[in-house]
Amino acid sequence: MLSCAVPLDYDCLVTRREEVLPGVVKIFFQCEGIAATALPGQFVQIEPSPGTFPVTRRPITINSLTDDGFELLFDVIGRGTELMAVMSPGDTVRVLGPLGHGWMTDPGSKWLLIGGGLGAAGFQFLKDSVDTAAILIGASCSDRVIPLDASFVVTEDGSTGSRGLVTSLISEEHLSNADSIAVCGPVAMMEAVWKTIPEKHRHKVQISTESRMGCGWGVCDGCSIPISDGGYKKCCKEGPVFPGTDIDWKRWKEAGL
Amino acid sequence: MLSCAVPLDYDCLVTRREEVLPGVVKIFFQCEGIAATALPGQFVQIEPSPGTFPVTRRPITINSLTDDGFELLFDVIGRGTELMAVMSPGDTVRVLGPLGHGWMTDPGSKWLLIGGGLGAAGFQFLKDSVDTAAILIGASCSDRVIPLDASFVVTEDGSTGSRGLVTSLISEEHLSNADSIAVCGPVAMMEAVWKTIPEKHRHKVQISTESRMGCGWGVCDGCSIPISDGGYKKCCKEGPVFPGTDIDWKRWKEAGL
Amino acid sequence: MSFPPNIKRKFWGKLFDSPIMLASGTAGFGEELLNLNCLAGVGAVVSKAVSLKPRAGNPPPRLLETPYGLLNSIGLANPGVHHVLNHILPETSNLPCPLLINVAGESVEEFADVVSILESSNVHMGYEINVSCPNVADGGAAFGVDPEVVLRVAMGVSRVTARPFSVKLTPNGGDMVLSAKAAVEGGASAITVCNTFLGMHMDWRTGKSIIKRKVAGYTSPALLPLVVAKVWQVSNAVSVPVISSGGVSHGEDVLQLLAAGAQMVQVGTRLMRRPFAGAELMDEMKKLTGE
Amino acid sequence: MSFPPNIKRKFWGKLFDSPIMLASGTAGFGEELLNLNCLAGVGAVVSKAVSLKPRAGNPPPRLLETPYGLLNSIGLANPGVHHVLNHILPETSNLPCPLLINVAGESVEEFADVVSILESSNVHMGYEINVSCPNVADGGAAFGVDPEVVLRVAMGVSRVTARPFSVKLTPNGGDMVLSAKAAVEGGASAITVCNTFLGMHMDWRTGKSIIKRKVAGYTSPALLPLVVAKVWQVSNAVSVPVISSGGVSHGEDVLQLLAAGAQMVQVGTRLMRRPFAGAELMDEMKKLTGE
Ligand SMILES: Cc1cc2nc3c(=O)[nH]c(=O)nc-3n(C[C@H](O)[C@H](O)[C@H](O)COP(=O)(O)OP(=O)(O)OC[C@H]3O[C@@H](n4cnc5c(N)ncnc54)[C@H](O)[C@@H]3O)c2cc1C
Ligand SMILES: Cc1cc2nc3c(=O)[nH]c(=O)nc-3n(C[C@H](O)[C@H](O)[C@H](O)COP(=O)(O)OP(=O)(O)OC[C@H]3O[C@@H](n4cnc5c(N)ncnc54)[C@H](O)[C@@H]3O)c2cc1C
Ligand SMILES: Cc1cc2nc3c(=O)[nH]c(=O)nc-3n(C[C@H](O)[C@H](O)[C@H](O)COP(=O)(O)O)c2cc1C
Ligand SMILES: Cc1cc2nc3c(=O)[nH]c(=O)nc-3n(C[C@H](O)[C@H](O)[C@H](O)COP(=O)(O)O)c2cc1C
Ligand code: FES
Ligand code: FES
Repeated sequence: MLSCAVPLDYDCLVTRREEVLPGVVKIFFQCEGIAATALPGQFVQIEPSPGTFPVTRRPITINSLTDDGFELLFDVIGRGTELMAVMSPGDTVRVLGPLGHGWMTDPGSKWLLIGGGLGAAGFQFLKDSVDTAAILIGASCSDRVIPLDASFVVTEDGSTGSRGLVTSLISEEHLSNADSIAVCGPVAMMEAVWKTIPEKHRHKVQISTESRMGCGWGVCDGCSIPISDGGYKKCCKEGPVFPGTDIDWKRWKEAGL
Repeated sequence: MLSCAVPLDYDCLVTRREEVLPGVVKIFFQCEGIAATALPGQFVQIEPSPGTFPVTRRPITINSLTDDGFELLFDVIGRGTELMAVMSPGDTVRVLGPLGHGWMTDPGSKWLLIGGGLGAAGFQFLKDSVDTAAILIGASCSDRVIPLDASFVVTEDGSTGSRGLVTSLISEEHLSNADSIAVCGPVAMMEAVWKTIPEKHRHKVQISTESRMGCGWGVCDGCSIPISDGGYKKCCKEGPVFPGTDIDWKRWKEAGL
Repeated sequence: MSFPPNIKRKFWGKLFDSPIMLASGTAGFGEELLNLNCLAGVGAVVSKAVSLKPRAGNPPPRLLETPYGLLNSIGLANPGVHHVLNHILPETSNLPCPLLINVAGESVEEFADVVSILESSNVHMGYEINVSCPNVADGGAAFGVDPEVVLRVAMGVSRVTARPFSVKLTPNGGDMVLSAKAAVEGGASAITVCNTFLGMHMDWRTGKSIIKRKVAGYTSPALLPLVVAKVWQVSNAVSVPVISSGGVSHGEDVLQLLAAGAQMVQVGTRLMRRPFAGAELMDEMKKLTGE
Repeated sequence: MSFPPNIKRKFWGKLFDSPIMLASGTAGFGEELLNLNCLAGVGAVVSKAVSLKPRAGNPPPRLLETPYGLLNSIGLANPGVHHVLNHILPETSNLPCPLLINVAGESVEEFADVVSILESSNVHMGYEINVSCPNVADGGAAFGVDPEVVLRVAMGVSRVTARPFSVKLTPNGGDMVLSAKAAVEGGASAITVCNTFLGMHMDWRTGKSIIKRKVAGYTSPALLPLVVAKVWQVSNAVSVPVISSGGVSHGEDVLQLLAAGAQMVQVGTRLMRRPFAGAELMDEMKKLTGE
């Protein structure tokens, strides 16, 4: 597991804003500190507004690094992301990061990336950092397919690629070719992927989790992910990426995020 | 006493904004309803922001009427007025009015107007509506003297007019020449004026009061002004203008607004 | 219960198109609001508190806004039950919706005394018994914190009226579920959850509270989750309907309270910003539920 | 007391440059914050709750943000007193400020049991006894609502430690002044006012609470006036110092609580937005008072 730099609380300048898909915004932040220290799979805690409310930040995966900053790609779904969606060039935003443990990337490892919808957001950074054997993407429709140069794309309505679920793309060949398998997407999709992958390949699987967060740096115990030993691990500190074997899928699904 | 039109809740367009003195803003609102019904001394309840906070409106005297609207002139002193100060042409603002009982203007009555600082704000409208014998204004310094074509102006630091308090301008001649005397300003100033005016003229005096308000239309009982019979009257409904003889100065001063 | 909750409600045997009640102390006796034309969307009006003797109320300032809420220290100002009966209630006879009269007392007996005097009016549908006021005759704590006292107050009221009445509890101490059960045992036909939370603002420069009584009733949209929790607890514990009171500023808040178990939903402080809140909340709810 | 209040405080015989304490459950045991370099401006850290046996905590989701606040249902997750003593406390020995250990129990005896085990560590200054947790052994209401029980808990703790301890009361029922007096009678050296207010969020579309335990602890900047009122009431009733807990987001809030009678002021939820709140609040206060 890669060791993490101490996160810092940065005032970041917004340098670009783009609506990459309907209701999906990509924002570029200038921040040399995060550019210099972030690892794929890590996230930041972003302050959605300078006012008193909302009372917590919003966790967003680092989508990719630029020379002097980083970019976030997010879905506009509620209060916080609505405020974030109107951030525009010239704004200064408080961002704490990089946070959490990202993908466990052994040198020389060949990767299979399996993503569902916007869950594929963080893959750009991973893809830029490792040797990728294949990228399999599933989405509900073309409006939810992130530009990523994926090897194979399916959509539920067939609007991009063939019609189907991402699990239909998973073959023994893909699985055998990979030393590491990264999975990111909605919980139900990740569980389906996990169940599709035969036992013998499961040790290679890493799961990128999400949880409602308080702090983001391990102090509030609010972000627990149910673990197969019956206990919990902290999404923000021990995750967000976990070995697939750690996850207690049943209890996690019950949480309903 | 003039009868009042039923107040309505209007969406008013801001058409002009001007900083008339440092930290004193004048805003013009387009609103035919209020232009057609407002009387001098009445006020409006203005929504300082479209958000949830602050939870109450802000009461401001109607400074003057225009053909198709009205203007407000206010001091920027806190949360609410800070939000109001940045209203700018093109904004739409929710305004309830006209509210309260204004100056009791008998036809043919000759008026003496005595104002302290920004308290003179509402005098423009009164002056436009009645026959004025004289206007006496006192202020702390020239930065607090509202443009009003006053007959006499004094300031505490002598920066406009001679140095002194407004009470020094009150003469038997002014008082005898007037059938009605309008007083508006800080409580301490109004009390000083009241005490300066000899008993025999006091029945002519009308006092424009202020109070922290909840509703502004008489339902919450939050805006009480202590009255000389030991009870209270509602600033928003029975005032804001009261006969001077109504006021219990001692208890009112204790309130400290 | 079905979800999303119905906006049309049955309460005290009557069908209401709107679950919205205007909360005591924020709508007078409804007559001002009738003038303002803002009773559209309102299911019922609760009057300001009525006490046996006239009460001048607390010394000003009676209101103090904080960044996220409002402190009030009105002191149950009202002209007394006789004046209300003879001069105010007759003017409310043309309200387009039912009126509940909020009753305050300084002793256990006073509640029943006020109610029995009001019985000769026929403009009101029922009562809201405000046991959140301080028990002057017995130490000054609110009546509502002691279930034994709540029981006696409710029994006293039951004895003098056949009209339905709600008991309005206080969140400031005691156990609201126990007090609610006592009220029902004493004959209450509903429980109002709840009166204002005690709050205070200190001027740190001087060490003085701007409100003369120092502590005051605090209301804020941010208190909604506290009221939702209490409505849920009380409505699960008693068989009579619960009327929520507190924290409503949007249609979604009303739906949340109905889903938590409220039969009717009061709105108070929001009226200070939005006199037409009744109609606005109804519009917002209908948009959300498609009803 | 002088006004504006001094920022430098004397507490438990020690001089503190800052009145700010990081509230239990929002700062771990301080060691993470040391890594983040955000203990500047912090007078003391209160640890998360420690119980006798390890507690996995409540099922997720444990947090739910509402428009104006935060619901938490952590469930006192902690690895148990023995693990804390042997593996966590040693790592806190280089904290730049004193540590108080927050102690939770499910029975009256458990509080003293946990404290007596912790006595063999010398890294902490004292304790905060969290009587806001449900009394599992006796029906499930919080210990803190019954002054008799608070007295017994405090006496139990007094017996096993010579270190100072604060009793952290609950605002959810009972009479905080009576509970505070009982705590002092039992030997408490301070009173923490207070733990979180019970709150709830209902999904009106489904009638379900997203939080599995349904009700949860609610915190919000808008609760400040409630905490100010309680701090004022309790500090006027007891002779030991009062530590406020709740509602702080700005330096002005801290000054207000000090003026209301708090000797130290905790900050919790604000840390979720602002890990460096200690230093920020100190800056804001110094700007306001010119100290
Ligand atoms: C480690 C991590 C990385 C993430 N990366 C991304 C990303 O790259 N792109 C992206 O679009 N989204 C990402 N999310 C999800 C994102 O944080 C939520 O969509 C966002 O917080 C929603 O906030 P809101 O105020 O708009 O929604 P609201 O529903 O109004 O939020 C209310 C509360 O719920 C929480 N919440 C709601 N949905 C989620 C969720 N799915 N995950 C966590 N908390 C939630 C919010 O944080 C907030 O506390 C990530 C979440 C985590 C935990
Ligand atoms: C009938 C009436 C007419 C008024 N006309 C004018 C006018 O023409 N020009 C003008 O500059 N001001 C006028 N005022 C005062 C004005 O309402 C206050 O200055 C304003 O409400 C302050 O709000 P704030 O949020 O900026 O200040 P804050 O101090 O942040 O306000 C906090 C709270 O205190 C109340 N408050 C503070 N000061 C006053 C005050 N002096 N009077 C009433 N409430 C107060 C606010 O309404 C609010 O509830 C009038 C007040 C009344 C009652
Ligand atoms: C100005 C004001 C006056 C009030 N007067 C009374 C009263 O006389 N009797 C009463 O039972 N409640 C009174 N209340 C409490 C309200 O009826 C209501 O319970 C409370 O405000 C919570 O609702 P809200 O959050 O919608 O304001 C008053 C509240 C306010 C703000
Ligand atoms: C996530 C979270 C966890 C908490 N855990 C504890 C705890 O373990 N023990 C305790 O006594 N209080 C706990 N509290 C309450 C806080 O210590 C504090 O009293 C409360 O949050 C009020 O302060 P605030 O408004 O500054 O957040 C917790 C609060 C939060 C938000
Ligand atoms: S979000 Fe606070 S511990 Fe993970
Ligand atoms: S402000 Fe409500 S009665 Fe005057």
